[in-house]
Amino acid sequence: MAEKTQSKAQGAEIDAQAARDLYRRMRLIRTFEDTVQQQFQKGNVHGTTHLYSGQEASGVGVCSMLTEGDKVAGTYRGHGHSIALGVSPQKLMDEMFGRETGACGGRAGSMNVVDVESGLIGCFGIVGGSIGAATGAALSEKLLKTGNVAVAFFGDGTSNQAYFHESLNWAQIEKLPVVFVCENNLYMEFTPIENVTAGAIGSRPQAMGIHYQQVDGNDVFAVREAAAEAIEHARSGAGPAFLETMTYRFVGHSRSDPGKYRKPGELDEWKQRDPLILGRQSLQERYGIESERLDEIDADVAKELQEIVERGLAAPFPDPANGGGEFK
Amino acid sequence: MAEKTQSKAQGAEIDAQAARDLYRRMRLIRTFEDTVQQQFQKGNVHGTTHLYSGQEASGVGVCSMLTEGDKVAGTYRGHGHSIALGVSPQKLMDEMFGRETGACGGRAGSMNVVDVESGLIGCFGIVGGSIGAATGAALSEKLLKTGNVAVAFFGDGTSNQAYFHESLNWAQIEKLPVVFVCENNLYMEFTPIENVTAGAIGSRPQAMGIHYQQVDGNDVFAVREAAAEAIEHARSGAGPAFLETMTYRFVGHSRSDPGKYRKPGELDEWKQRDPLILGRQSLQERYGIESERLDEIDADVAKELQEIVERGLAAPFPDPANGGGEFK
Amino acid sequence: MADSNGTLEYRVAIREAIAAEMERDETVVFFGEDVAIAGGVFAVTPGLYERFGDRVIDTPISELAMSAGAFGAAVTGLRPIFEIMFADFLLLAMDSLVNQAAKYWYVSNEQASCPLVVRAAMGAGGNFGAMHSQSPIPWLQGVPGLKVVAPATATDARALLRQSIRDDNPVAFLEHKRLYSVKDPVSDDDPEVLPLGKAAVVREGTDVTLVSISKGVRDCLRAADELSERGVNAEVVDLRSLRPLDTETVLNSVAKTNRVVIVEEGPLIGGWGANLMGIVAAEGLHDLDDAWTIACPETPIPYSPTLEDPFMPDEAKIVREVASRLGVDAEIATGA
Amino acid sequence: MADSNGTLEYRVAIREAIAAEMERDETVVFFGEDVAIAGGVFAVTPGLYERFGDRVIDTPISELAMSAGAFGAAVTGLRPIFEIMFADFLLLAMDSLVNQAAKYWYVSNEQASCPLVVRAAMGAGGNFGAMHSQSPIPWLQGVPGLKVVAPATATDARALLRQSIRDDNPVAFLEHKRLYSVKDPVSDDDPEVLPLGKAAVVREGTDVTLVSISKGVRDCLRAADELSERGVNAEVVDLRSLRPLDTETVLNSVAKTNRVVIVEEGPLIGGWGANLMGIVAAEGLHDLDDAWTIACPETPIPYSPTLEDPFMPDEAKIVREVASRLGVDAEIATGA
Ligand SMILES: Cc1ncc(C[n+]2csc(CCOP(=O)(O)OP(=O)(O)O)c2C)c(N)n1
Ligand SMILES: Cc1ncc(C[n+]2csc(CCOP(=O)(O)OP(=O)(O)O)c2C)c(N)n1
Ligand SMILES: [Mg+2]
Ligand SMILES: [Mg+2]
Repeated sequence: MAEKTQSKAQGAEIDAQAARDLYRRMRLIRTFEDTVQQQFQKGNVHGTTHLYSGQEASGVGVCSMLTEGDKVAGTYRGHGHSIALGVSPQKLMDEMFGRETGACGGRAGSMNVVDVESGLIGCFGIVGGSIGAATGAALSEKLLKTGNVAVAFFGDGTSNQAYFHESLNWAQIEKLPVVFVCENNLYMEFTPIENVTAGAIGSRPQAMGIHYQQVDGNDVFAVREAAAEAIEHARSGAGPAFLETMTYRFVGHSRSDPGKYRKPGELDEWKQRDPLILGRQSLQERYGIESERLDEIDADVAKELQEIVERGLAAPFPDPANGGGEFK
Repeated sequence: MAEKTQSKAQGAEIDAQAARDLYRRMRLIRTFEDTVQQQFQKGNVHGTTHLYSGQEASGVGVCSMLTEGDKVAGTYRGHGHSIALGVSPQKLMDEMFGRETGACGGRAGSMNVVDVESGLIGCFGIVGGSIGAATGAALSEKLLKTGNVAVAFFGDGTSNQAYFHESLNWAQIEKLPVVFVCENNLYMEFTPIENVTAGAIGSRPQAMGIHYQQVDGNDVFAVREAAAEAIEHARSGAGPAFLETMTYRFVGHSRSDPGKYRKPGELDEWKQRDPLILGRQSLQERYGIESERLDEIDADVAKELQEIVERGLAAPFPDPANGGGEFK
Repeated sequence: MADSNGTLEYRVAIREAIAAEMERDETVVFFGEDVAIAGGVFAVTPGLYERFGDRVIDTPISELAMSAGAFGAAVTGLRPIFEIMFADFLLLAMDSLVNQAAKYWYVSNEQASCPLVVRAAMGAGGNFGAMHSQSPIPWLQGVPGLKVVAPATATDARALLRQSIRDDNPVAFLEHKRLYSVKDPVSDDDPEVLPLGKAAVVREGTDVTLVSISKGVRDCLRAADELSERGVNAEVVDLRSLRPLDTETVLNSVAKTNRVVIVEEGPLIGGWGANLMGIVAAEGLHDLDDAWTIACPETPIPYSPTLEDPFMPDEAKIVREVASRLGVDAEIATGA
Repeated sequence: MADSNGTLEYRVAIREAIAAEMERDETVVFFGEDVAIAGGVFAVTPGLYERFGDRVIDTPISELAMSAGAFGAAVTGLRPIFEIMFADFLLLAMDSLVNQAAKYWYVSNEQASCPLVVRAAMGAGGNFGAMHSQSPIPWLQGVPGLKVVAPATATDARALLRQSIRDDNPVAFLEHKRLYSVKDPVSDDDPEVLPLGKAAVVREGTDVTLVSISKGVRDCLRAADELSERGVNAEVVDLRSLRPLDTETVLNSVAKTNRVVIVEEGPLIGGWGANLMGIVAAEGLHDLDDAWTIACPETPIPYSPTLEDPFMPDEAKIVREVASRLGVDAEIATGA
């Protein structure tokens, strides 16, 4: 978690090395997700998966502003949240493979990963769960006076659900140090978000007087800056902050998704604003980092993933005789 | 339901006779509640009760603008909603007494009364239930093209609960003909509403683009006028309307309530704005109805309640051998 | 409709039942998340929206509002069917189902009924993990007023769903995810509806009674086939519903076989299997020579195939246990 | 603390347990609707807010957020206790309890525990009607990872609640409304804590075993007294918790008495009573001469006293049924 500790000291301003790390982490997520997809098709990943491809800047931007002891609650689309926070991609892949070496020993699978040591209190397969859990974690931070914050990631469609409303209200009443990050990728599964949502999502936290920002969720630097403000607000004791990151999912909602609901040309347009493309541009413009250096990162990450897969597929499956017996 | 049918034809403007009826109905509720309280103390009403005393103008004003076929969902504080809608006070009292002649044959009790013939789809003992149920009833009205509306009554404290958020959103998306009537009596049980509610309640429906009005909930004429607009909005197909009636509870939340939470002088101030006092003033000012005529109504209602109690206490208890066996 | 092989797919059976009842009764409506335009995440309901228009509705992610909406609609003239995508999410909808819908007919003193059906995909075996694999039966069975139906075959699914939609009070209709793609033979004699609360003896036998519901029935039938090769003649009872609960059919079978094994995909403690066993034991105590329940370990459902596979009360486990308790060679019996 | 008669009121026992654990462990917090300033609608928790300040919190009417908040707090260093005012409202909180809290320790591969206690007032007999009188046990018992505790006496309540708070995983702690005002004798030997999952033989006997939990235990004890006057010597087992479920104590008792009656305030179908009976029957089949369950009718709970009174499985019903099945004169036995 070196990066996180560092960034706290600096605010949103970072040096070239840290900027390169941001890019690397986004690439790591993308390549991880591509690999999960391939391995799913090969039968090494089971059940179902919900990939984060296209949304990397949101998770990476937000988590890069967190510090030691902060907590994160992710979703079923949680590989990105996990890697952004610093969960070992090896442990994560091993979990997808159902191995004993997985983050949860193969018990959790794609949707429910927990990694306490990174501050990942959980990924929540049931929509809205992350919001309620992070609110509770923030109650701990407040009462235990840790100075830490808790972050809830969730999607646009989740704003119509019970946890959202009840938890936002309670967090604001109790002035809890929680940051609600709504990753608005325009769709609730296959349904355009406007078809199922009355009014703008942002007007809901605002109706409760909650600090609200909307940001380009594909620009990792913009997300960082907005997150810095939101996190600072929450950490200061002023109550929760709500950050809406506008983004787009490049792949199917889950493994079986015809994608028919997308508006014509929409995917292509968003692909031009791929967080990785925008990231490369920013690194070149702001830090003069050449394209070749970034290609090296890409190649490096590709190699890392290859090794991860090799190690993962060689890892042992869990033995049902261990645990799984009487509940503690 | 004569009164209701009439009022539809006329809009909020009414003649002296109808105005007197409004007053009479408010008095009927107040005396009914006083009687329930006495009978509770005598051991003839069981379990618990939540009285509507002080809030009469809200229920009476709204229900007086409904028409044949409209539906109402009330709360555990539902005697007022029921009587306002036209449920027989005899059947209601018999229900409190647990008699076979009660609205639900003694099966429901104070909190859960259903009276299909009046359009009372139910009183909901669990907070928020009325909101969800009325939203569903409005789905029927819309799909069956009845031209009717459904009304949900609920309290201020209920605005922090799951049903509230999910149902408001869905109703607005589907443009359902439902009127949400939030009876804001300033307290959620013993807790001042501002202690548990972030922001103004009204900003929540407004955040969803729902038609919103706030009205003096102790002035039955003001409530009628506002309700006319809200109901018309819903009935027209323009989607739900939200009416916040500002009022105050004169008695304990439920049967055991120390009342310590009230601010000094608050109860007295509100008692000067008793809906019955305001009602008398309006009848005198608007229609020149003399105080003596209104005293006659009061006496008449008192007599009616006495007879209701006599008949109710003479009615048979239900026989457990009837029904209660295999579920249909 | 049968396909060219004369068989019917389970998911198609569900779709046909909904379509037939919507055709038959204009007050039947259907809603859920992504059920209309997208046709449902398990591809159960494509085509219904095109056919029935605004009677098929895509909802927000609002399980509680859906459930309460179905309740409110059901008591005011519609017959709603709604889908809770994974049965695990029923927990978000339970207040309305249990406190409103299930109680309405009784508490209103039978003034009005509440005809609604909640469909949900349940069950483990697909590596969906602990929150997308549960059987909700333990949460739902102890609720007077709420019928719980879970068909084992495509033809039963069609007939039971049609009857559930016609039923005047709430029904939880549970579809096991591992059954959506099974195909069962159809014939012209298949009944349009089947009564709720009537179990079926789906295989006659004399030595032991295997009782289950939903996917478990298919496991029992395969186990019975294997057991018959070892000389054990098992009778198999498909309960079809868990409320109403047809204990009579089970008792009649047990009176014949004197041995009963109840197979449940779920925990033993608080499960329907031991509950039924308790009812059977109390009524048929002196008919019983042997009786036990095969259920899951008392933990959440694990993800990894090496953990989830042995977690399930499958055919092999049934064969093994029955063979061993009946003194038949277990090794041979498991087909090893 | 004992009052001047040397007895302890049940509601005071609960209060003392919370206070003692809050004193002992700074991470224990307590929240719920009107539990702090007002001291709870059943007057269980007055004084705690004054004593522990911001560790005792009044919440909005947000059962789901409370439950999820307790979960999130429990996995990050607090030990929350929260109150769901009436157990009937637990249905609004169940997603978090079942899908988050109960599964956390197992699914996280035992990385972290989830030490929370949800307290709720349950039970009928007070004419509160169908939505304020239920026993939530049928909904909760079939959830691996969620302990279910329901004490019968004030001293048990105190010791079991203290242990529940210390337990490292979620506990549903159920308090019967009809017990809040009962008083039980205290002594200096009362244990500070009692283990969860350990039943108690609260009366020794030889002829029949009566098994119950919570208020039902007190009904059984009174019934046993009356039965003893008719020459029937009943043993009474208080289960104390339904998960973990101490079947061993029941089996040991049944091995002695050969007859078991399980008394449940709730429906038979899907209830814990027949479930336990099924487990006992499977394991102790050949010890049993007679076995049955006394439960409620399969309907919602009615309001009117003339309906609710006979709905309950009370002392008189237990005496009547045991007397009649054991061939003792029932009329005399009911005390008529
Ligand atoms: C309570 C609940 N209902 C339904 C689902 C099924 N489901 C999984 S993801 C999803 C859509 C969520 O949309 P959104 O919040 O926008 O997040 P996104 O998937 O777009 O990231 C749904 C309906 C669920 N997991 N939980
Ligand atoms: C879901 C639920 N939680 C808690 C309660 C207990 N309860 C009954 S009334 C009430 C307060 C409701 O306050 P408000 O909505 O303002 O209505 P009011 O009683 O003031 O009319 C509470 C908490 C309940 N009935 N249902
Ligand atoms: Mg989305
Ligand atoms: Mg209020």
